[in-house]
Amino acid sequence: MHRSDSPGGTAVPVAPDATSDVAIEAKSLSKRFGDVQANDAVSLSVQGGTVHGIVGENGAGKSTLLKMLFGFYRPDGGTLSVRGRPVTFHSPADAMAVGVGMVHQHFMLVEPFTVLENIILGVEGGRRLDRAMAAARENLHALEQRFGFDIPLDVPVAGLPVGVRQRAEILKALYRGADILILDEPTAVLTPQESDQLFALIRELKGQGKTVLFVTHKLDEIMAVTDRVTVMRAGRVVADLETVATSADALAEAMVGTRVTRAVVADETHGGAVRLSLENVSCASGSARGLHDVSFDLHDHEVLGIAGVAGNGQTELLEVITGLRAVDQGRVLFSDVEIAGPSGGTDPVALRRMGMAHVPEDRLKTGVVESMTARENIILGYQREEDVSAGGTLLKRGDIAAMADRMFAAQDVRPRNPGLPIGAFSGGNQQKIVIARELARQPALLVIGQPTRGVDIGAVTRIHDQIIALRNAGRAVLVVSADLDELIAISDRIAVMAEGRITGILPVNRAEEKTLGLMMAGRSMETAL
Amino acid sequence: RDFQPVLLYDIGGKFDSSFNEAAFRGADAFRAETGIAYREFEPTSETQYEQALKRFARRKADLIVSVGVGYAVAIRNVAHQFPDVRFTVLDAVIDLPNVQSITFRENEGSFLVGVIAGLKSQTGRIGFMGGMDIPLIRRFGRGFAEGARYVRPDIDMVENYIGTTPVAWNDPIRAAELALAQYTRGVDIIFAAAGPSGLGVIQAARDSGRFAIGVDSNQNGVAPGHVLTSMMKRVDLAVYDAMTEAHSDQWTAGHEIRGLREEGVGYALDEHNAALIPEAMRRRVEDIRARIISGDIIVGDTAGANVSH
Amino acid sequence: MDLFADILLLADSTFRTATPLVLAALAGLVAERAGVVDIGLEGKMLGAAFAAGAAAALTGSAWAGLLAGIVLSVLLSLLHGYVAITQRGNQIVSGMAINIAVAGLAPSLANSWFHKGGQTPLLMSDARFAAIRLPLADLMAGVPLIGPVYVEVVSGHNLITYATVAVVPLVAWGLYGTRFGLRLRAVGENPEAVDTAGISVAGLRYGALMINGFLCGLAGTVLSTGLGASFVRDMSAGKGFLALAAMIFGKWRPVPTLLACLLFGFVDALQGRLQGTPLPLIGEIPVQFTLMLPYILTVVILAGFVGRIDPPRASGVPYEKDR
Amino acid sequence: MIARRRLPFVLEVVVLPGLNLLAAFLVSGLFVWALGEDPFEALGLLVYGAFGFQEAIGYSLYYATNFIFTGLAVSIAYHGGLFNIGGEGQAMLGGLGLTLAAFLFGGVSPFLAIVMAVLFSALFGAAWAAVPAYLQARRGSHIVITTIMFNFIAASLLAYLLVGPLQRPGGQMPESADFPEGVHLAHVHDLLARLGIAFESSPLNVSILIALACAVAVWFLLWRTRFGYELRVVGQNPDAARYAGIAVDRMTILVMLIAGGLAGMMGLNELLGEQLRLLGNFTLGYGFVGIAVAFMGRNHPVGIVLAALLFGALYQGGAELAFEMSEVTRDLVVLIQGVVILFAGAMEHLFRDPVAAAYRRWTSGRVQSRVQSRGAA
Ligand SMILES: Nc1ncnc2c1ncn2[C@@H]1O[C@H](COP(=O)(O)OP(=O)(O)OP(=O)(O)O)[C@@H](O)[C@H]1O
Ligand SMILES: Nc1ncnc2c1ncn2[C@@H]1O[C@H](COP(=O)(O)OP(=O)(O)OP(=O)(O)O)[C@@H](O)[C@H]1O
Ligand SMILES: [Mg+2]
Ligand SMILES: [Mg+2]
Repeated sequence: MHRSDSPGGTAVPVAPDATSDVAIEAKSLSKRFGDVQANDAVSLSVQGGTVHGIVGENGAGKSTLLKMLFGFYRPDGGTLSVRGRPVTFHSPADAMAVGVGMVHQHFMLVEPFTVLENIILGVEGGRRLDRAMAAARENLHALEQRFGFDIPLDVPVAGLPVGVRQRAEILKALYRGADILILDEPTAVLTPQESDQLFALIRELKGQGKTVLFVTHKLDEIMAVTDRVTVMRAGRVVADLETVATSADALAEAMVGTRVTRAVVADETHGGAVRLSLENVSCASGSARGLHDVSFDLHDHEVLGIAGVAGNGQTELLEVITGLRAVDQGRVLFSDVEIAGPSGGTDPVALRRMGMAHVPEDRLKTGVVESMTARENIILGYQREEDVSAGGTLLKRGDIAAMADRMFAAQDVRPRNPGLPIGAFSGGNQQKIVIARELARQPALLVIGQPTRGVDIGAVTRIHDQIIALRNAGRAVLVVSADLDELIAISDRIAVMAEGRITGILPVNRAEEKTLGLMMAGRSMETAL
Repeated sequence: RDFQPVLLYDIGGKFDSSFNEAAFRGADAFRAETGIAYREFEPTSETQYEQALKRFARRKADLIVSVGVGYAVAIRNVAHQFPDVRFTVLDAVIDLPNVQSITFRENEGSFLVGVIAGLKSQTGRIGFMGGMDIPLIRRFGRGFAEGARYVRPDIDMVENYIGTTPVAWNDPIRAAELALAQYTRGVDIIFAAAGPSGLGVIQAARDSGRFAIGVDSNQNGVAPGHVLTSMMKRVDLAVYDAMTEAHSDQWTAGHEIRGLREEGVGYALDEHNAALIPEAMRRRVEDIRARIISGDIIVGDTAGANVSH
Repeated sequence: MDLFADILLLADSTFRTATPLVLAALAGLVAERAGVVDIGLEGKMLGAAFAAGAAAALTGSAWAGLLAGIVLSVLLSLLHGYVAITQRGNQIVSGMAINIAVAGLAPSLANSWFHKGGQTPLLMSDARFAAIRLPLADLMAGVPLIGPVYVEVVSGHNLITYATVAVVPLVAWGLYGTRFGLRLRAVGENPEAVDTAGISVAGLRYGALMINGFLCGLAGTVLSTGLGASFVRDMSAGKGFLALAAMIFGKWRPVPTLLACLLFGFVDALQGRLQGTPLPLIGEIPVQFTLMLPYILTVVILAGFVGRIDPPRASGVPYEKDR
Repeated sequence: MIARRRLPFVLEVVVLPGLNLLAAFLVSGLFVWALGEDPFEALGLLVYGAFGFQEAIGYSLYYATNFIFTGLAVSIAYHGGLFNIGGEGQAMLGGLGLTLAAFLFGGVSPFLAIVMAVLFSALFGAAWAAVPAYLQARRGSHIVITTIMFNFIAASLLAYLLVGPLQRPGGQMPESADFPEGVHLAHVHDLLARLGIAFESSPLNVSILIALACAVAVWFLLWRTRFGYELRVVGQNPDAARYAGIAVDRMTILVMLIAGGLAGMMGLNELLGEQLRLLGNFTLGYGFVGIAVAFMGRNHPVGIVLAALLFGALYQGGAELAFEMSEVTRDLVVLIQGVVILFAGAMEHLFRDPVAAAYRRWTSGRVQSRVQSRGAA
C-alpha cells in the first residue's frame, strides 16, 4: 500500500512531560480496504483519566481507527503504544490483556444468551460453567455496586432494550479489566434519557481514573462530556483540540470542510387539510403493549413529531400507519380514505400508490436488502410502479439505473457507485439512499422513523432540510425520533407517547425538553406543563 | 480371430451376492476352462443398458450375455440393429432371431426349500423376507409357502419386505431388525430373497440361534449351522452354458425355461448343512423333487413368465 | 395375549434402530450449534461403517473396528472443516461431496481388499459388538411385568447402544454445562462476538467438528459391527438424512432430538410389525403404505405440533473478517 | 458482510474453475494410480469418453439435461430462501404425471399426449412440492425435513402404483407398460437426420431444448422481472419484503411450485425421451446431485448449465472409463465425481487468493512500467 505524507495531516501536539500519563497513543496508523484508504497515517494520543471524543463524517475512518486500537483490524502501517509501552495487537485478546476494552456500534452480544453468559464469554475462568457463573456473579455485583449499574444478569439479551444492552457491553468490558474504554457511536441508538445515563456513567468511570474514547455524530455530546476531541475526515486527522478551546460550529466546520448551516427554514403557514387521522386506534403487539386508544390528526403543511422512550408504542404506531400491523379497534384515515380498521388493512403497495412514503426505523433490518446493490434497493417497495416495471412485470433496468444516478447525485451518496451492494455503504449513506428512494415520488405523506440515527451532521442537516422543504411544499410529515433536539428542530407539533398511549400533543413552541421528558415518563400534559 | 464373450450385469452390480454374482461365477468358470477372457460391465442406470449393448455389439462381440429382466427393452431395441451378434438374456424373454432367452422356475426351487422349512420347523411358524415387494420376489415367497404347506398344511408364514426402492437390496440393518422381530414372534426359519440384505437375515439367525435360508447362490457357508439351505438359481450354469455353446457354435436362439428338471433351480446341500437335514428329510425332499419333475405336483406361479409385452 | 409381548418387542427394536440415528443426529447438532452445517452425516456414517467393518474383519477385534471407524469419520469431519472453515467454501456442497465420494470410495476399497464386491466379510460374534445379556437377566426373567421388560427391552443390546444412553446426557452437559459448550453455542449464534471476546472462531468450529466426527464414527461403527455384521455398500440407507431431520425436529437441542430419533425408530419398528397384519376396519395395508408410515407421521407431527423452527443464527455462514 | 472483491471475468469464470478441476483430477488420479492404472490415460479416456465422439457427446448432453432440470429446481427455491431437498420426489411425481398423460391421451393423438405429458410432468412435480411449501408458509414446518420425507413417500407411492394399478402386464419389475405408439420426444439424431445431418444415435432428445429454455426462463424471471425481484427480496430479507408489500407466504408457495415443476420435468428426458415407460427408480439420485449442481453453478442459470454439463460429462465419461479400464469400477467413478464436486463446487476460494495476488502484482507491475515509460518520455 502507498503512503503519501499528508500536508493536511496534523501532527498531534503532545507535551513531552505529559507522555508519562498518555493512556493510549497511535502513531501514523494506516488501513486500507481494497481501494478505500480507510485510515491514512492517523495519529492520536489520549491522556489517561480523560474522556476523548472522535467526530467525523460517515466513512471518515472512525470505526476503522477504533477497531485497530482494539486489535480487531491489523494496521497496514504505524505503531501503537499503551501507557508509553509499545504494543502490537494480533487479536482483541491482546488489547484486552493490556486493559483496552471496546463497545462496538453493532453490539457484540449473543442474543439468546443471558447478560451473565455474555459477560463471562471468553473469561469464564474455569471449565465448569456452574462454578464459573457463581464466581462471576460475585465479582459482577461488586462492579455494579462500584459503578452504579443495575442490569438483570439472568435475562436473555434478546429481550432487553438497547440502552440496557449497551450498559451490559460496558459492564462486559469493565469485567474484562478495561481501564481504557472505546465506544463506537454509543449514543446513536439511545434515547435522551439513556444518553444522559450513559454520560453519567462515563463521568463516573472518568472519576475512577478510567480513560474513555468515544465516537459520536452529535457535537453537543462532545461539548458536554469530552476533555479533548479529534476530528477525522477522509481517513485523516484534520484537527485535535481541547474541547474547552472549541465550539460545536467550529468542529462541524472542521469535519465537513465547509460551514454547516441550515439552508431551509420552516415558513410561517401552518396546517392545511387533514391528511392522516387516527381514531381511537388500538392494537396488540407480540410483547403485549401495543397501542391503546391512540387518536390524532396530521395536516398537510405540517410536521408532527412523535417523542417517547423507545418501546412505548412508536414502532407499533409506524407499523399500523404503514400497513405492516393489523388494527384491533378504531381506524386510520389517509386522505379521507380508511386504510386500516378492525375489518382489515391496506397493503403497503397500495398505500405508496396513495402517496404515503415510509422510511423505517431500522433500515438494515427492514429498509434495505443488504446483499442487493443500491440500484436494486432504490426500487424496494416501488417494484410494481409503472416507471419501474412495465405493466408490473418487466423491470425497466435502464430507467432504474438512471433513477439511481439521480438519487445518488441528489443526496451526495458516497461512494458514488449504485452498483455496490448496499451493505458496503455506511449506515449514514444507506440512510441517504433510503430517504432518496422515499422522497423521489413527492409523497403526500412521509412517515419517517429515526431519520438521522448514526448519521454525520453534514447528512443530518441535509435530511432535516429535506423534511422541512417537503413540509413547506405543503406535504404532511410524521417523524418518530428518540432525539428530542431533532424533533424540536423540525416539528410543528410534538406528540408524546408512553405505554402505548398519547400522553399529549404540544405545539413546538411550548415543548421544552423537560416537559417532554416528564410526559415521556407517563405524566399527563397538564401535570407536566 | 478368437472368441469374444461379454457379460453385462444389471444395476444390482457384479457382487450382489445374488444372481449377478452367480453370473460372474459362471463366466469365470468358462474362462478357467477355456482360458478365454470375457469383457464385463456394471451399469449405473437403465440408460446404460442399451449403451453397453450397442457398444459391445458394434465391437463385434460374439456373444453378449445380459443378466436381468431390466434388459428386456434394451435388447429389444438393440438386437435387431445387429442381426449378426448373438444375445443371451437371463430372466427376460425376447422373441428375436438372434436372442436366446433363459428364464427360471424360481417358484419350483422356492417350493423345495419351503418343503425343507416345513419339515424342519419346530414352532410351526416360518418367515419370508423379500427385498422389494415386486412380482419377481413374490414368486419366491409364494412358492416357499406352497412347499411348506404341502408338507405341513397348518403351518403359518410371516411375510416382510424391506423397502420400496433398490436401497432395500442393500439394507442388512433393517433386514436384521425385521428378522429379529420375526424370530421373537416364534418364527424359526426365514427364507430371505433380498440380495445383500439377506446377510442381515443370516446374521440375525446366527444371533438368535435360528435358521435362515439363502437364495440364488449357495450361502450355506456364510454362517454354517444357521443357514438351513439355499435356494439355488443356477444363473452361473446358464451363463456358462451360453458361452460354451456360443464358443462351439451350438448356440441357438429361442426361449429356454430352466426348472428343477433342467437343474436350473434347486436347493444347496453341502458339508455346512448336511447335519441340519437328516437322511429321512432329505429323502422326503428328493421324492417331492422327483414328483415335481414328473409333473405330479404342479407348482403354482404368480405373474407368469417374465415376458416383456 | 401377545399385545404386551408385541409392545416389548417394539420397544426393544426401537432402541436398536434409534442408536445410529441418535449418534448421527447429535453429531449434526454439535456441528450446527457451532455454525457449521453438515449434510455429510450420511457419508461419514458410511465411511465409518466401512472402516470398522474392514478393521474388525482384518484384526478380528471389534475395538479395532471402533477405532478405525472413529478415525476415518474424524478425518472426514476435518476435511469438511477445512472446506467450510479454512476455505470458507460452501458447506452444503462439501457435505454432498463427502456423501458421494465415500459412497464410491468405501466399496472400491472393500473390493480391492476383500474381493467380495464392495462388501466386507461377515464378522464372527467376537469381532462384533454383539448383544449383551445383562446380569440378573435370568433371575429377573421370572418376575412378572418388570421381568420381561428387563429381559426383552433393557437387556440384550450391543455395547454402543448402551454407550449412546450415556452419550446423550454427556453431550447435553457439554453444551450447557461447560465453558467449551458456552463458547460453542456462542460461535454458532454470533461468531463476531466470540472473535471480539478473543476466542478463535476457527478453533471452536474445528473442535466441534472433531466431536461431530467422533459421534458419526460411533454411528457408523454400530452399523457394520453392532446392528449388522459386515459392511455392505450404501448400508447407511439414508439414515444420515433422517438424523438431520431428527436434529431439526428436536430444534437443535439434545433431549428433544433424542426423542425425535426414538420416534423414528419406533415408527420404523411398528411399520415392520404392521406388514401383513390386518388392522381393524382398514384391513391389511399394502406394504408400500406401511413403509410410508414413518415419513407421513413425521410430516403430520411437524405440521401439527412442532411449528416454526429457527436454526442457530450463524449456521451455514462462513465467518469472514478482513484484517 | 460483503463478498470479497471480484477478479476480472476471465479469471473468475475460466481460470479459477479450471485450476479447481485440475486439482480435482490430480487427487482422483492418485486413486486411479493406487489401483494400478495410468491416471493420465484414465483422464484421457474420461475426456474422450465424454466428448470424443458424437455418441459420447449425445450421452453427455443427455445426462446433463437431467441435471439442468434438478439444478434449477434447487436454485430457484434457494433464491426464494428455501432449501429444496425434494427434487428427487418431485421428479418421481413428474414422471408419474407424464406417464398418466401418455396413457390418457395417447389413444387420442400422440401429439396431444406429448403436450399433455410435458404439462402434467410440471404440474405433478409442482403439486408434490406444494404440500411442503404450504406447510412451511402456513405452519412453519421446516421445509428441509418435509421435502426429505416427501422423497421417501414419493418412492413408496410410485412403488405401489408400479406393482399395482400401473404394473406392466406380466412384468416382474416395478415398471409400467410401454407408452402408446408414437408418444415420445423426438431424438436429436433423428431431427438432425431430417435436416440431412448425420449424427450417431444417442438418447439425447428435445427435452434438452426444454431444459435450456427453462434455464433462460429462470434467469429472465429472476433478474429481469418484478416477480423475480420480489422473489429474491423474500429470499434475502423477509422483513424488507413485508415492508415492500410482498406477501412472503404466497411467494414461498409460488417459488416451490416453480421448483417442483422444474424438477418434475426431469422425467421428460429420462422417460418420455428414452425409457418410454415409467421406472420405479428412474430418478437415480439426480435430484440430490442437483443440489451440488445448483451450488457449483453459484445458483446462476448459466453456471448451472455449465455445472450440469460437467456432471453429464462425468457420468458419460465415467461409464466409458469403466468400460475401458478393468480396474476402474463404477464405484471409483462415483468417487471421482465426489472429488470433483468437492474441489470445483465447495472450494471456490482454494486458488483465489494466490491468483488474486498474482493478478495484482501483474497489474501494479504494468502501472509501474507505464509510469516509468511516461517518466522517460
Ligand atoms: N471491512 C471493510 N471492508 C471494506 N471497506 C471498509 C471496511 N470497513 C471500512 N471500510 C471503508 O473504510 C471507510 C471508513 O470506514 P469507517 O467504518 O472507519 O467509517 P466511519 O468513520 O466509522 O463511518 P461511520 O460514521 O458511518 O461509522 C469507509 O468509507 C469504508 O468504505
Ligand atoms: N465488507 C465491507 N465492504 C465494504 N465496505 C464495508 C464493509 N464493511 C463495512 N464497510 C464500510 O465500513 C464503514 C463503516 O461500517 P460500519 O458498519 O461501521 O458503518 P456504520 O458505522 O454503521 O456507519 P454509520 O455510522 O453511518 O451507521 C461503512 O462505510 C461501510 O461502507
Ligand atoms: Mg463507524
Ligand atoms: Mg457509524
